[in-house]
Amino acid sequence: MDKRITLKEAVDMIKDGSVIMVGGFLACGTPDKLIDALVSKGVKDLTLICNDTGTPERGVGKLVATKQFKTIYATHIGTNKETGRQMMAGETEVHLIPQGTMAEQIRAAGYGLGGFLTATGVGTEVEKGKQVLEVDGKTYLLEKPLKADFALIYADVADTKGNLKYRGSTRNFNPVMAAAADVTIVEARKVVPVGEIDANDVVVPGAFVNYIVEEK
Amino acid sequence: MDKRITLKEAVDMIKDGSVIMVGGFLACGTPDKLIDALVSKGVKDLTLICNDTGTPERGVGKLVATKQFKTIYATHIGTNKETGRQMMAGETEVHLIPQGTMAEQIRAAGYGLGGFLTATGVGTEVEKGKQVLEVDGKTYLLEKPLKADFALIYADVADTKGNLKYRGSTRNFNPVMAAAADVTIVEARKVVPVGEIDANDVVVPGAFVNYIVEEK
Amino acid sequence: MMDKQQTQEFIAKRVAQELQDGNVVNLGIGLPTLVANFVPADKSVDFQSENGFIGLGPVPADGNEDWNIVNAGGSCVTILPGGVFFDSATSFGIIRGGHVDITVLGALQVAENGDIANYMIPGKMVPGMGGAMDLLSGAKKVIVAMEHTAKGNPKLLKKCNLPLTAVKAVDLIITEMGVIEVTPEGFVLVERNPEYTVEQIQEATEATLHVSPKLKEMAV
Amino acid sequence: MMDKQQTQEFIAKRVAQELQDGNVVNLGIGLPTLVANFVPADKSVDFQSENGFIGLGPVPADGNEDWNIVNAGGSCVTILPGGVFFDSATSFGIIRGGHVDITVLGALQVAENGDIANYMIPGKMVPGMGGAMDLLSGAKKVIVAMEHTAKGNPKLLKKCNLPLTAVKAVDLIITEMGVIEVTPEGFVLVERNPEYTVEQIQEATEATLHVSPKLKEMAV
Repeated sequence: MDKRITLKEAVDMIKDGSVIMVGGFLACGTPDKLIDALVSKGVKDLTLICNDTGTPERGVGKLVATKQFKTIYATHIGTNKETGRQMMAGETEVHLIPQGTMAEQIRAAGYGLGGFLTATGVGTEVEKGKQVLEVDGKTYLLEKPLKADFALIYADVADTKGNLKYRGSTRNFNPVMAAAADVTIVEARKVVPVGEIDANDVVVPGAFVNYIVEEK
Repeated sequence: MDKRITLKEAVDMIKDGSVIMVGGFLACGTPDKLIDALVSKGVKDLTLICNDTGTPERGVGKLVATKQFKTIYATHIGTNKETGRQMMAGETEVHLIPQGTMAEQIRAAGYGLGGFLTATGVGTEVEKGKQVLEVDGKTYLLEKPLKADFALIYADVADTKGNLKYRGSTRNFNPVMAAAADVTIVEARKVVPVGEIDANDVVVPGAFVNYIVEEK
Repeated sequence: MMDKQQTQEFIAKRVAQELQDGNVVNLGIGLPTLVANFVPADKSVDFQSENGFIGLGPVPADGNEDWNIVNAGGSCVTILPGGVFFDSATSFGIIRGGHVDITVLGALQVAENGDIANYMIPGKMVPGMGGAMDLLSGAKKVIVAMEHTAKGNPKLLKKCNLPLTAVKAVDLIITEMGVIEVTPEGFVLVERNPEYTVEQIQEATEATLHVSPKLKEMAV
Repeated sequence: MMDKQQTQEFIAKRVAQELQDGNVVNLGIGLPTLVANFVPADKSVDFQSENGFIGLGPVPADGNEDWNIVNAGGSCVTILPGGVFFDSATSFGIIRGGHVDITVLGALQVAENGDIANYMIPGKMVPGMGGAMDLLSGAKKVIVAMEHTAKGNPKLLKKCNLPLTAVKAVDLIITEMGVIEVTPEGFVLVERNPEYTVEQIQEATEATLHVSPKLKEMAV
């Protein structure tokens, strides 16, 4: 089963109002071609789930610049002043989440858990509106899964079944996002035939991946 | 920092009453030399956390045969009739846990989570004594972390810092257990110098590993 | 009349028809394992082994065993090109997260609301549930593949009386007598083995069998 | 009097003395990053970068940048032999699970019970907490490395008045004036920069400074 599609086929699926999660950490490991195509398409009112909003010129920051997000879930927006401006001006709804909590929320969605207990954020603003549980004498917040319609992720190498490998720190949120969306689209630097990636070295199983767009 | 120790140094740490988690699935990916050394040492009243109890001749089953366990947490004991006999006779306390729940409980302990919500076991005997939570209209069990004094795990290749790689289905519970014990001891088929394992291909970071015993 | 082996193969062949191109499938031990032998040639199906891989291949030839590659029953198997090994937390993330399209399991009892009992008989030695509870709660579609009765005693019941493995989990039941969908209205017979009348199948079933207006004959 | 850069290096050098052989250490952005330059030669310390690796190495020479290897600030770095890359869930598992021995961060305010505020000033643009909350709640030992005051205004307080990043999280505070342990009794001054008297340090501190009977002079 060859999961390759064109860049156009990929972005055609994403509509106004879609919830997208995008891999990458300060634009390292972001699927740049998919972002550029979304900018060109001009799709709007998107909800973004991403570690950060890149910079105004890099990564998902380009979609911030064009005001294509209605809502943003991120851990840190300090590298993109435009996100902060939109937030302060009430143009975009921004939810800030501790980084480890966000990673785990995305994993919970992909791995079929109803939530998890973490001590991160206890006694802080993060606690607001959340269920606080005491278990064996320790206080935790109940954090819920975070899922999306589309996961737009990056990989260094993919085989045509969608088994993925990474290089360097491009990995970050990509592997957890792979499992957490209804439709997962991978932008791969390189696509190889099935069997070329050693089964012992695969980082993301193809079972999580729906489509592959090859960078060219 | 070279984490290699001798087999004797490894088992010397484990005392009567210790809680040990042991990697392996039906004795595939079990640290056999460590098990054999524990049999020889005759340490007793151990608590075991393991997917299964192997067979009477293989894996942790050898320690069942010598009655070294007081308590066993497992997902399946059907391949070792002696475990069942000890359970029915009240000689050993056996707790049966769904396999996915056990894997996640061990991960939660290693990854600093206070617990997680799963639908697995809702409405069954597994629910007994557990907190049942409804989140966004769905019913879940709150499952708590499962940790140990010692994790005795297997790896195919280790570097001297404890970075680990696996081959085939020997991986199973080993990676999650690596993080979930006060002291983690790896039995590695082969130990290589630092730098020989590609940083992109490490399965278990050496940060989880305290000691390495090389199979010879 | 089919003998035991023929019956099991008949059921396994019919289950195989449910597999779709691109599906990730987990097969239980016993009868369900046979399903792998009957995958239609035009379909690419990936089998998952819950002890840690996708891409389960055939049993190796004598002398070619690699004891680092075993299935969830502990037997030597192989992995196909495009397969992937992972740890148990990932394996059950795949299962619990709905990334397994179909799981095929046997059962001791199935109730008309989809409850299933398949791991424990009180008073007998309890082997443990292994991965069955996670598979039942996580897989997108649950198919029970089993003989219709236990020596003539119904296994399709109004209510299970053995300890449950999962609540309202079963979607489809395939036996040597027919194919039964589990719906909000209860059991619906959608296919009938022509060797049996609807009345005979109902007689072998404790709960009411609603007969689908589109009832077909089983063909394997 | 030290200038700003000398002050920061003085603090970083003193923090480096806290690192033990074999430690896994996470350094925050800014002053804490400098600590990596002063690791004692006889100690092997592994630095973690929360965006996904252990084994953080020096900044590459001009022209040798690999943009697939960046630190949590987005700058090009290198990875040392024996390093390992992982995803964000694993990275924060390492952090939350207590596998990071020491985290070094800056702060806006620290209270005598260990509360810390370091990510948000109401009314100003909020950059977000990034990984700080997880590091504070997960690392085995939390060291705050910062200048003792903000332009003369105390940062070591009875109680924080900015929104907290974590509750009762700080173990040790290292400033250009001294080294302060956070204990159940409050702040305990354990080392003093000989350039300052105890009275001067107390004056720059809102909360009461208990002076350790074993008070030493800071030596870097």
